[in-house]
Amino acid sequence: MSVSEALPAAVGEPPGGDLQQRFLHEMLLIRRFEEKCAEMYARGKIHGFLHLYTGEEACAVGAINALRDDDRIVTHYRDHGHALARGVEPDRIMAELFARVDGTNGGRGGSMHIFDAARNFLGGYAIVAGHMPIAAGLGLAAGMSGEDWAALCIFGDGGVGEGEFHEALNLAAIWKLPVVWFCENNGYGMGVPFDDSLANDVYKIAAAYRMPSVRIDGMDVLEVYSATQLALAHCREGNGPYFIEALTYRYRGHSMADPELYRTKEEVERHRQRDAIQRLKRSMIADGLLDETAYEALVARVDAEVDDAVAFADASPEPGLHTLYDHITKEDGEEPR
Amino acid sequence: MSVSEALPAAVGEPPGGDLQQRFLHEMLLIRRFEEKCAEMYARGKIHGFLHLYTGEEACAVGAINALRDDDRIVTHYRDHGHALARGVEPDRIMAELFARVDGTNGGRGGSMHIFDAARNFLGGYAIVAGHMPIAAGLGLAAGMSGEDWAALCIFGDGGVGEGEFHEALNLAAIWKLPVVWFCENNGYGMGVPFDDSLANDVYKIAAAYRMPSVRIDGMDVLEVYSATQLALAHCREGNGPYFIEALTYRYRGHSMADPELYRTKEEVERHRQRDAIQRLKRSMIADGLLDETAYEALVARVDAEVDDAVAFADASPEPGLHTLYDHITKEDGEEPR
Amino acid sequence: MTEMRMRDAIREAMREEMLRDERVFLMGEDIGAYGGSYACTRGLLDEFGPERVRDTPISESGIVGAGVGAALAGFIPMVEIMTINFSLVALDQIVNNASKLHYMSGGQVNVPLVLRMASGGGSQLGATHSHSLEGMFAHFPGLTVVCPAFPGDAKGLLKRSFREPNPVVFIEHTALYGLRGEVPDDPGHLVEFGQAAVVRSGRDVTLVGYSGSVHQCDRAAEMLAAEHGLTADVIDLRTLRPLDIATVIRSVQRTNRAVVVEDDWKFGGFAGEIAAQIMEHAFDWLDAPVARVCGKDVPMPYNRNLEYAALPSEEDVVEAVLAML
Amino acid sequence: MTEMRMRDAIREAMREEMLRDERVFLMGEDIGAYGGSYACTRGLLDEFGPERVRDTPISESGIVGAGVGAALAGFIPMVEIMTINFSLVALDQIVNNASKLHYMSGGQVNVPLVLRMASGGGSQLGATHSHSLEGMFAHFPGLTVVCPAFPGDAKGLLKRSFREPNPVVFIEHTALYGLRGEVPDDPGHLVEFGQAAVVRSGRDVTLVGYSGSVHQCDRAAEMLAAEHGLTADVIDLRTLRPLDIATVIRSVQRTNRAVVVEDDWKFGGFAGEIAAQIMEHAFDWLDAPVARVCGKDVPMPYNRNLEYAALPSEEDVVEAVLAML
Ligand SMILES: Cc1ncc(C[n+]2csc(CCOP(=O)(O)OP(=O)(O)O)c2C)c(N)n1
Ligand SMILES: Cc1ncc(C[n+]2csc(CCOP(=O)(O)OP(=O)(O)O)c2C)c(N)n1
Ligand SMILES: [Mg+2]
Ligand SMILES: [Mg+2]
Repeated sequence: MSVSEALPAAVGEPPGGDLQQRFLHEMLLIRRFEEKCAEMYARGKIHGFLHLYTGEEACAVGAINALRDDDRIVTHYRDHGHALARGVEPDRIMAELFARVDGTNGGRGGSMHIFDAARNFLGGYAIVAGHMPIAAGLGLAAGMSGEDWAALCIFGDGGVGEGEFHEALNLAAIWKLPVVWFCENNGYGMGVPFDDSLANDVYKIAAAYRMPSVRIDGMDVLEVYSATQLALAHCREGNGPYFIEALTYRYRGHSMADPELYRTKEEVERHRQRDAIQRLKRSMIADGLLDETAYEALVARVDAEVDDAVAFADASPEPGLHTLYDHITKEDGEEPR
Repeated sequence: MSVSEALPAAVGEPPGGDLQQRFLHEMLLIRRFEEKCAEMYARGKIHGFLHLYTGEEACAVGAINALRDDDRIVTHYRDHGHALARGVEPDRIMAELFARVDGTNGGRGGSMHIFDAARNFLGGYAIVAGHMPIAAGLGLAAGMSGEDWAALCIFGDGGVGEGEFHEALNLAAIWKLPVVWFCENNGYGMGVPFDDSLANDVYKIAAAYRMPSVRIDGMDVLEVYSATQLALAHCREGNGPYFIEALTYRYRGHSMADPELYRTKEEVERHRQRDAIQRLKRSMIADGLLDETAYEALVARVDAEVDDAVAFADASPEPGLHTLYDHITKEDGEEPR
Repeated sequence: MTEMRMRDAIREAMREEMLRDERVFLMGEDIGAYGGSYACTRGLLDEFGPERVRDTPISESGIVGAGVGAALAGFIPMVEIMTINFSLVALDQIVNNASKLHYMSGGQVNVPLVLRMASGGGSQLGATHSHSLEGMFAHFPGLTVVCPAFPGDAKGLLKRSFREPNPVVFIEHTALYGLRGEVPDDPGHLVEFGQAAVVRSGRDVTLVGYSGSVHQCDRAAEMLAAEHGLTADVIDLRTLRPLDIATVIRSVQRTNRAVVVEDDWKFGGFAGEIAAQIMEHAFDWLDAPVARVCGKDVPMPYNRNLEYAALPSEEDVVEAVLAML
Repeated sequence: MTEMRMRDAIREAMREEMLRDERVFLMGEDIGAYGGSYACTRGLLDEFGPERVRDTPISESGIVGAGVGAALAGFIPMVEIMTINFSLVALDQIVNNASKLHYMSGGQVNVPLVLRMASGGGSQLGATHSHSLEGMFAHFPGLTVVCPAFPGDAKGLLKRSFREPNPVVFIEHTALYGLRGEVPDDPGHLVEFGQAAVVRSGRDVTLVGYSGSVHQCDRAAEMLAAEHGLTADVIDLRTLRPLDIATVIRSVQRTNRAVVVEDDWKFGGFAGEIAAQIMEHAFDWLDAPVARVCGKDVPMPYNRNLEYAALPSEEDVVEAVLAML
């Protein structure tokens, strides 16, 4: 089975100007949304664990834009970017982070568990690799339903250490399930460098299950998009799963609690030089698809969207105590005797 | 990392005549011991789950004879053969199967959990692949103790489907632990053919963890012995783990309860033609190391050993009820208040 | 009514549900060609084919999670975990995914997943293969936990489980697979959750059990009647979550005494929950503390005598009753 | 005596044990360079090096099993499971290997393994990251389960855990890591298992807790005294297995009333065990049924108000006490 580091971009169809505008918009939205989240966390508006996605925007935007509406997505707890790229309203995501009734999950889920079933965004999961078997099950359902939708499973490099990675990839491979395994390799599982925790390159381990497995530049949204298109085509044709390892980097700490003792400011700076947004901006300007004023206008528009989201969230009420037992097994539950 | 189907025999030292005599003796002992177990089970002397090893004798005898006394062994529930090859007295194994005080585990463990700590035989385990992380920990201890003993971990092809397989192999690989992973691929996990449950050949999946990984003929005791010697040398030199997939076959059902609906008598017959004992017998006769009379004498001697084991087991008393709470956290425990 | 064995009633329930609703499918280790390690699925592969009766690798966490995923996509999977002992490697999927997704998502998604598993000791399978963990599962909100004691209930409860929009853990006692009993033929026959059954009525004591222990209670009741002239209410809980404590309380308010019986270890076990609730709801009616007759506090020994001593027996139940008079 | 925070007392205990016995080593996710996700191991990597303070991949089942293996070979490993929520993926290793090998082997092998994990809700971490499963672990024979409430006990109990020949599950409440308290300097100071502590003495009611709930009991006792003129015994169990029920019983025989408090879900939880044992051993002394003030029967919600409502509070304890007078 093919294990390659070659850019598969050639094969997928290259994204045109409108699509690039859209990528730029979404990446910026994620960037500013996440920075606003950090601010809201500091202001005590957001609580619990908060894992920000800045630096990794190209992965979510490139991969998720390649999907059809009927494709299913499951991802990990670093999920705001994925939800935004899927088109979930910033308002409802921010409201969820504020734990309000208008949040995607009515304030019950929080940052790590954004769900939007109507968009087949089937959740952020916080047990590392715990959602990978679920993705296999979604692929199984696709096959049994006779439809040609696929499941996109996004997870981190740290998740590769878990047994669920192995079980899920093996199931997908032996049953030829339409699952795109998308590993966001940002170099660390919390503070542990991924090469201290894995015996081999992620995409090479995946290739052992006899599925096509590629390593791509996760800081290049166009490459991510094309690679995912290619993977989806493979799945829809009934050829089974496809594995993508996207090399990326997170600019902020693992979560808001991370003292970042394990890496240097210089290292972070080095990676910021590869910034996916600046990269796309440059190439769009070079291709005459963008100019500085248009870019500034876009930034302003995105900031407005984010401010609106905060305002929306702030205006939304908290769930009432009488709803405590709702949605456990009954929709309006009451305290068991 | 080398993935090969080449016989590594060349590299290990070829077993001489005495050793071959010993292999023949031990394989015969296992064969007759197991057949006696089936008889004793039918007679109601042995209860619970009983998984017999007939057909696979060359794996236990070849691999375990390559070990030093200070090497540690963990294996699965199909463990009588491994214990016998390690030199655990047939008497004490049979007594354990009879659930008597003179059994290896004092009648508490049973067929699936033979332990003989004095021989570094650290147990049979009945949760599929559940002992694989233990083997990694033994390897870790070897390294930390600065000694050059290694751990031999024996498991079945079905175990490769479990997440523990992945986690344990990965730990062994990244920490360069002296563990010989020995997969007894007898073609089935209960009734499921291994190629229906695995995405790739076992030894190829193992090679993805960047450890040497070979597939050998598990019906050839000399090849198993040499391959294991080679693997141990690799471990003792500090090169980390080594993986061996031995192709073998079990003659009887998975356990005494198996209706064997999933395979034909013909298939079993075909494999009996590859019988490891007959094979060694033929080659020893060809090499002038054995003749029919000597062989018959050996069989008689083995049968006597097995009959003695039954007599010993029968004569041993059952554990007293007052010992029910022993060995939980205290050696002579009593019922908690 | 047809008399059949527990395992056949279970198979019938799955068959009928598969015939009724094409979204229902089965997966598990050796449920196909092998026929299921306790023969509960024998014949179903031939009838429904390998897509709907799917043999899986030995990957409990993987297949339970796959069941959750298929359920999220609108199917109604039954995942068989060969025995409850192996549910421990899949517990995270059951607890952190199956039981919580409906709540966590704010009610957006359902997980109509049925998990069947065989439970219980008494067959000399040793320490790792003799667990009774019904109570452990009952502890987790979001799960429904079913533990039938009779073939008829097994069929009605299992069919009901396939209609539940969220996960059901359906636990079968290995010692009961061969038990014969009357089973309703009507494919519409369902047994509702949270309804205990009074399998025998008496005046002097209330014996509470589920799954295998119901039969110990019943035999104990016979011994009490025959040898001591005492009559007992015997209550079969049928489901642990939801728990029908009301039926237990009504009985205790008449008998003023209760013994709770389960195979599982007493310490930290589910019998403690039942005892505590009886105290909470019927304190003034109790003439004696609620007694618990449970498994002894040891990993299950292989030796038959030790194992027998480690498990609750009808004699133990009788003794407990006599001790409280 | 030195005043220090819980997390520092825990670190000191590990440091002293590593200095005392070279067989002791630590492994876990991010316990090295990161310093531990709750900073309990900060600095130890520098002091002892990467062999004895080993960062691991995210493989809980693998590292717990590896701890069992190293223990079988004569080492005394401490495996940190970052939080109790992740113990579910390793539960099979804890239950089917660590807790049983000594017994299964007929006493041939020991498993001197210390498993540390952080537990508890109250930080808005949501449904999968807010478990309190102390009681689940206490259910399994072969394990020792430790749940300290104060820094001094944490140090003495953790040091004692490293001397235990078989596995200890040492559970720390995340809300207590910052708690300051007096800690004995003597490196020989150990706290024995199975000895509850009476942290406050009174006459009217016995409040029983462990870990975080001890502090709710204590605050409730203050409110009872200040606002209702009632005095309470407050008992800190310190270890759930072995359980020092005798101390609880002695207290209840004086106060005739008891409230058991724990964060975990009430239904099928450990409070039921304590309540049942109080009934069994002190039935004739009880003026009212033992009350349980526990977590509500819901997956933990993210919203702060809902989470607060889902967890037991000192107000709930006071209410329960007043309700039984
Ligand atoms: C089973 C489990 N173990 C440990 C954790 C704690 N934890 C949360 S995120 C994380 C690191 C995951 O790293 P990676 O998969 O690379 O994702 P990233 O955070 O880098 O995006 C860990 C160890 C967890 N949530 N689940
Ligand atoms: C975790 C777990 N799942 C399922 C089982 C039931 N089981 C016992 S043996 C076995 C088959 C194992 O096959 P393999 O590993 O190939 O070993 P073999 O029996 O062929 O020697 C199964 C499924 C178990 N013991 N543990
Ligand atoms: Mg990462
Ligand atoms: Mg096999």
